[in-house]
Amino acid sequence: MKIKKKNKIKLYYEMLRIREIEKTIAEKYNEWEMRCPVHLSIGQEAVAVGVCQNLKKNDEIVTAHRCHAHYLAKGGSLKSMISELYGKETGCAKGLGGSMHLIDLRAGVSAAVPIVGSTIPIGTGIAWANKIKKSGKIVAIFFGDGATEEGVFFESLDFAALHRLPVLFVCENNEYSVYSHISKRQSKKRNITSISESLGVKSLKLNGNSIEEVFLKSKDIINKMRKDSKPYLIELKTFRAVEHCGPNNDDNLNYRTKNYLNYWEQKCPISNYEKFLKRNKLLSNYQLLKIKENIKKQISSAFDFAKKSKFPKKKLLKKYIYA
Amino acid sequence: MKIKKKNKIKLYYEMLRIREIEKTIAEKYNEWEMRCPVHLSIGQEAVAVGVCQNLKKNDEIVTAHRCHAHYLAKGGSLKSMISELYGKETGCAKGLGGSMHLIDLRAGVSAAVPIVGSTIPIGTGIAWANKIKKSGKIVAIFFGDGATEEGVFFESLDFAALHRLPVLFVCENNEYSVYSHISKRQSKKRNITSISESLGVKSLKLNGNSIEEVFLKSKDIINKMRKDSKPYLIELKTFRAVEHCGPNNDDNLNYRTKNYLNYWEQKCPISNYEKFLKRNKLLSNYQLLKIKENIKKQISSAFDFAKKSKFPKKKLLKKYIYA
Amino acid sequence: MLKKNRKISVAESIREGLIMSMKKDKNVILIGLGVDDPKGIFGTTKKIDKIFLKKKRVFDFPTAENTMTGIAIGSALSGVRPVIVHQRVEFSLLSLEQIINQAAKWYFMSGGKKSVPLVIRLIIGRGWGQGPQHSQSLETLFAHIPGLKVVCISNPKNAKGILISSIEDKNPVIIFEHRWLHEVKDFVPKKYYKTKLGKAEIIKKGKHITLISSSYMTMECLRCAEILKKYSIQVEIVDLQSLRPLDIKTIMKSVRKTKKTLVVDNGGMMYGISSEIISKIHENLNPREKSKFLIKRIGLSDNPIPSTRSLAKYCYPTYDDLVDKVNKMLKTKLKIKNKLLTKNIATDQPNLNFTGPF
Amino acid sequence: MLKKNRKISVAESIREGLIMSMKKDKNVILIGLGVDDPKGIFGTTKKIDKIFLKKKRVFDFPTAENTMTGIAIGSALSGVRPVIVHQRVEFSLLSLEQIINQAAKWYFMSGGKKSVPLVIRLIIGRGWGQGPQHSQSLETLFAHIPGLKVVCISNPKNAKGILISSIEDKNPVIIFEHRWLHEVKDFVPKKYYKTKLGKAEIIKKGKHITLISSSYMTMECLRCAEILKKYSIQVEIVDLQSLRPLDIKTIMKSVRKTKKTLVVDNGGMMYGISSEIISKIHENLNPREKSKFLIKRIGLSDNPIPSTRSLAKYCYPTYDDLVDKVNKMLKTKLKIKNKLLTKNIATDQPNLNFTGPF
Ligand SMILES: Cc1ncc(C[n+]2csc(CCOP(=O)(O)OP(=O)(O)O)c2C)c(N)n1
Ligand SMILES: Cc1ncc(C[n+]2csc(CCOP(=O)(O)OP(=O)(O)O)c2C)c(N)n1
Ligand SMILES: [Mg+2]
Ligand SMILES: [Mg+2]
Repeated sequence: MKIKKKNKIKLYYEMLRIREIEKTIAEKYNEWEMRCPVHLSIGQEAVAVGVCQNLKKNDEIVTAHRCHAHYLAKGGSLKSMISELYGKETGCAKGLGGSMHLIDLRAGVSAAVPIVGSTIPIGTGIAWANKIKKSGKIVAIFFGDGATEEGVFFESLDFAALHRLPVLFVCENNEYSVYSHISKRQSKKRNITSISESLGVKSLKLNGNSIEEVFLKSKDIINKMRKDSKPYLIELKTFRAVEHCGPNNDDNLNYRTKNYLNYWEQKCPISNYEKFLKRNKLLSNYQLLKIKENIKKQISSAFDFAKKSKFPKKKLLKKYIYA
Repeated sequence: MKIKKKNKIKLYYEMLRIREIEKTIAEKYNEWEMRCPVHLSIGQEAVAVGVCQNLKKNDEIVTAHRCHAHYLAKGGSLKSMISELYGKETGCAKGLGGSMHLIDLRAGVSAAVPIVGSTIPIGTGIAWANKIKKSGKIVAIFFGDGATEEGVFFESLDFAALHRLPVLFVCENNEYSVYSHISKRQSKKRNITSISESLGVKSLKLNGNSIEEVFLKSKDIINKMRKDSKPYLIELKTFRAVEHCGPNNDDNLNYRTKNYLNYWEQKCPISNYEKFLKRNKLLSNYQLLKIKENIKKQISSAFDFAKKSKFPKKKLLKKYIYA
Repeated sequence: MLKKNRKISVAESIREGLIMSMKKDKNVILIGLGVDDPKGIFGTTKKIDKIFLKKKRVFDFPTAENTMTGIAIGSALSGVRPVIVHQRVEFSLLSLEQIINQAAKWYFMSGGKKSVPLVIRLIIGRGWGQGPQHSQSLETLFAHIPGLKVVCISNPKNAKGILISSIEDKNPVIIFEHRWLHEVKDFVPKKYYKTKLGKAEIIKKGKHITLISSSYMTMECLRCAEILKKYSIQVEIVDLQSLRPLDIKTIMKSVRKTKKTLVVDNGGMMYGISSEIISKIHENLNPREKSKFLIKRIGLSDNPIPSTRSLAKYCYPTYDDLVDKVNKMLKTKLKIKNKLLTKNIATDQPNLNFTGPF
Repeated sequence: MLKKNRKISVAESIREGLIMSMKKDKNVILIGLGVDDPKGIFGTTKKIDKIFLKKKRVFDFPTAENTMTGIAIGSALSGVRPVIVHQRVEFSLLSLEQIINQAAKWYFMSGGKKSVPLVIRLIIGRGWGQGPQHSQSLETLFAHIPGLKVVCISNPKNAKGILISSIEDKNPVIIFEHRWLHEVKDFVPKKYYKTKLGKAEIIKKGKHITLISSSYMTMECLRCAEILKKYSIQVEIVDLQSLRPLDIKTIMKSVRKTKKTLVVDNGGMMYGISSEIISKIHENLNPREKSKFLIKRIGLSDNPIPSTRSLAKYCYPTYDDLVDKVNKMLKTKLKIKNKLLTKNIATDQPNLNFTGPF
């Protein structure tokens, strides 16, 4: 399959937009106005964008603590997200949830929760409902390598295989769970795609830092899913560029070696794709400038909006306990 | 490897003993003096005996609700077990536990509990302690096909593989969880031994109704484990001959087809082995008579003991809440 | 109405409620280990799968309680109305993360965008030597959590009403169902009706003493009242029905009426149901009332439940114990032959027909 | 003794207790996600892995809380003394089946053959917008269960003592540790010492009113007492330390002494810690006392905790609220400038140095 020029630019734009938004969050975090934990996706944008570009608006995603990229890639409102980080009533969860509970139903962002693994069965349940109701929708569940250690991961794959649910399990393998390298947590003989297959769910390993590979391969799979309504799993190796939680770089802690960091820095999905596009004359400097300006404008207006928004009123505290 | 005549008789004897004990429990259950749920292993004796005959006295086993056969095969005291079923103070758990909580530390029967899957991590933990303490002991964990659906099953294999624990996972696949056939619960593409391998635990499928196959293959594996201290999993297809819980046959409920029942009745591990031994002149009618007499005597003395034993006194209720 | 009543058991009443709900709302589905098996969860779901054959609506499940709950939550978010049932409350402990962190808080943490209309039926086991892991009550583990509703069935009539109301509710509702109630029979209306969640019911009026209880213990209270009636002691019984929200108004009305209250806890008392009831009563009484009112409690003994019936019988208060306690509280010094009601049922059997195993 | 004291934080005190326990008993091991990482569980386990290099005794773990607990139980049955730590109490909900059905009942259901000497440290989160899933208290979920011991750290001194006692105990002990206490400093003896489990401590003597509390709320009580002292109101503070067993003797001594008691709940009040305390007090007072004694409670508001600090601040009672409540209970009508103590710490920060994220 070939990707049209327009779409290539779109892939690049989406990644860049997410990157710039998260960089701005990191910058402004030290103003101490976004007072909630943030788990940035910097370095992992290709997964979110590559998969979500193949989803329709009414397809759904669920994600976890590291959810900004997925939310944005699926089309979640930027203003509502930034407001949520600021704890304002205009936030996507009215400030009640914070950065780890992003939601935008109109965009198909159905859930994010910070209990590792817990959205995997929930997403599977949404897919089950879609099957029962014959809605034709696809659900993509984003989770990390750490989440594959939770019992619910296996149990959910089991159920999805048994009921042939239209759900795409997307394992973003950045090799770390907080400071713990995967080798401290999983046997060297363990293999996520084999696990998936042994449970009856077809699966594929992908380069999570190659936007075109992610986009094309997941297009393939999602197209199949729309026909055969079966579950799939993709595992994407990638790299978290900043600290686990918070706005900073924590390379000084030395839990990841210099070599490791160097290796991955050269694999940045965005700068590599930018080079590629330029090399192939698909993106001019002028275009790039325009894109960046556009993004900048969106960002500053979202932050302005969030800052200007009001904090929720006291009565909100008791409003949403029972429906 | 060849099995000595003496050992063949022993394998037969152990299976027959368990069968006769359980048949007596079934018979006497309707006297309403064993007032606790019983999950009989009739039909599945070859697994318990074949594996446990390769374990040393100080090796350990843990098991679940269907635990009589494992307890007996590992050398648990018959009198203490029957007394436990009668709720007497001479029971292996002083009557506090009942049939689903058999324990005999001197025989290496470390635990049985009726929450499906829950002894899998506990047994893995015992194996971990053995590794930490360099005790050289092996732990065998017995569980059913239903238990492989619990998250703790996967999580425990994961941990055993990561830490290379000397633990043998023994999956007794009788194709049923209560009345539910495995096809209602697991995808047809699901494969327990592949799951195990994908997590980093070597594994093997065995005929759970062939006592010699179980004995020889598990001997192999256990010998290896004593050297390399690594985890293994064996999956053994077998057949539960009576109802899930209780003393009766429940074939009238028709959840298992006539064909299915006929097929498996011909595979009875005990009568087949008896025929085999006789055919090969390894067991005479006279010997058989002696064996049966011996077993009968053990059983009647155990039931007498249990019946004569006293119920625990009221103060026992508060004695073992805190150590 | 009378014509449309007939005596059916709690199990039959639940089953009827389920069938009516499923007929009324095609989004209602039934999930749980064994829901479609020959025993049908003590009869409560028996053959319901056969009634709804066209579109599958009754789902047996792998032994994976935590994921079962997560999947039910997910499906509830997408318009399905799942009813989960666990044959023992103990199995649900595997799913408390999903219940407490997710279901209970979803409406709140989504800023009111989505609630989780989910019903979880938890069966409390008892008797026949089931032992420590199949006979806990554990209501307060759930009742402590804002965002959940927690209700208890105590008779055939409220069984159906509570179930129907729970299924119609937009929030996660935990229903406690005691194994020893399943075979209890009484009049139940044939129609589709609701029992308002969050309301206690005064199921017996009396003026001498108030018994406050829930679930199976309400049965024991009724038996106690029946005995005492013959001695002209009129017992009032408040059946809580709902533990969260708690209907403190109805409780206080009865407490103030009789001035003597015995709270009968269906589980262990320490950090139990009775703790909250007594605290709430205490908070609502004025100082003068406090000195005059007598408020006591009784409940399960504070230990794991043993298998042997010789000890299990000491763990559960019976109507005999209630009679004694009331006798003491009223200082009536009656010599009562409690045996009046016992038809020689063993202490580990819910009824005469029952001969184990579960 | 004084020489051997120095001011250290709760986190340092816990760390010291862990190291001493591990040196004393080579069977003690430390398990949990991140126990050996650069942050070392808020400093409480920092570099302990480096101290015990020869034989590995500090174990990071896969994200598999239920199995982690089962494995710890199994190892405890075989002579290992595991200490588990969860960075948030919420993660432990995945393991309640193992804790409640298995660990709590093992000694009982094995007929006294084996107990489970296991320590589980549960950290209660708060502040910095962590939101509904990282800021619950949930003590009563554990305190309701016979077979468990449930204790709460409230200061640097009892941090070490409680930890050491818990590790020496032969039973499963749940330790609640509040995130906002970790940086609190005070004098802590250098030696190896125990704080008896099951005992409350009167950490401040006073004659006008008793505050009963636990965990972080005891800090707020101390602040409240400090303010009221300037107005000649002498507050007595009972720090529970243990929720199960509950030291009702110490509680009643103080209640009877001051005749006015405010129970300060560290969590939600409904079916909460305060419910049991008030019920127990009620059961122990005679009718005459009941009319004269004033017993009230205060605690967290009954809702999930929101992320936004603009609302989270309404959920937690502060010393300001305690002062107001005491003022009302004593009818003192003092005009108090509560601001005395606040150094302008934001409501979502445990201390001035803290600038998130966790
Ligand atoms: C059940 C549970 N256990 C532990 C944690 C603490 N925790 C938060 S994020 C995280 C790392 C998860 O790693 P992974 O799934 O690989 O996601 P990543 O952070 O790498 O994106 C952990 C362990 C949690 N939130 N929930
Ligand atoms: C966690 C849990 N869920 C459900 C049950 C109810 N239950 C008791 S035995 C059983 C069947 C388990 O099947 P399997 O593991 O194959 O063992 P088998 O009975 O076939 O020996 C079930 C579901 C339970 N005891 N524990
Ligand atoms: Mg990761
Ligand atoms: Mg089976």
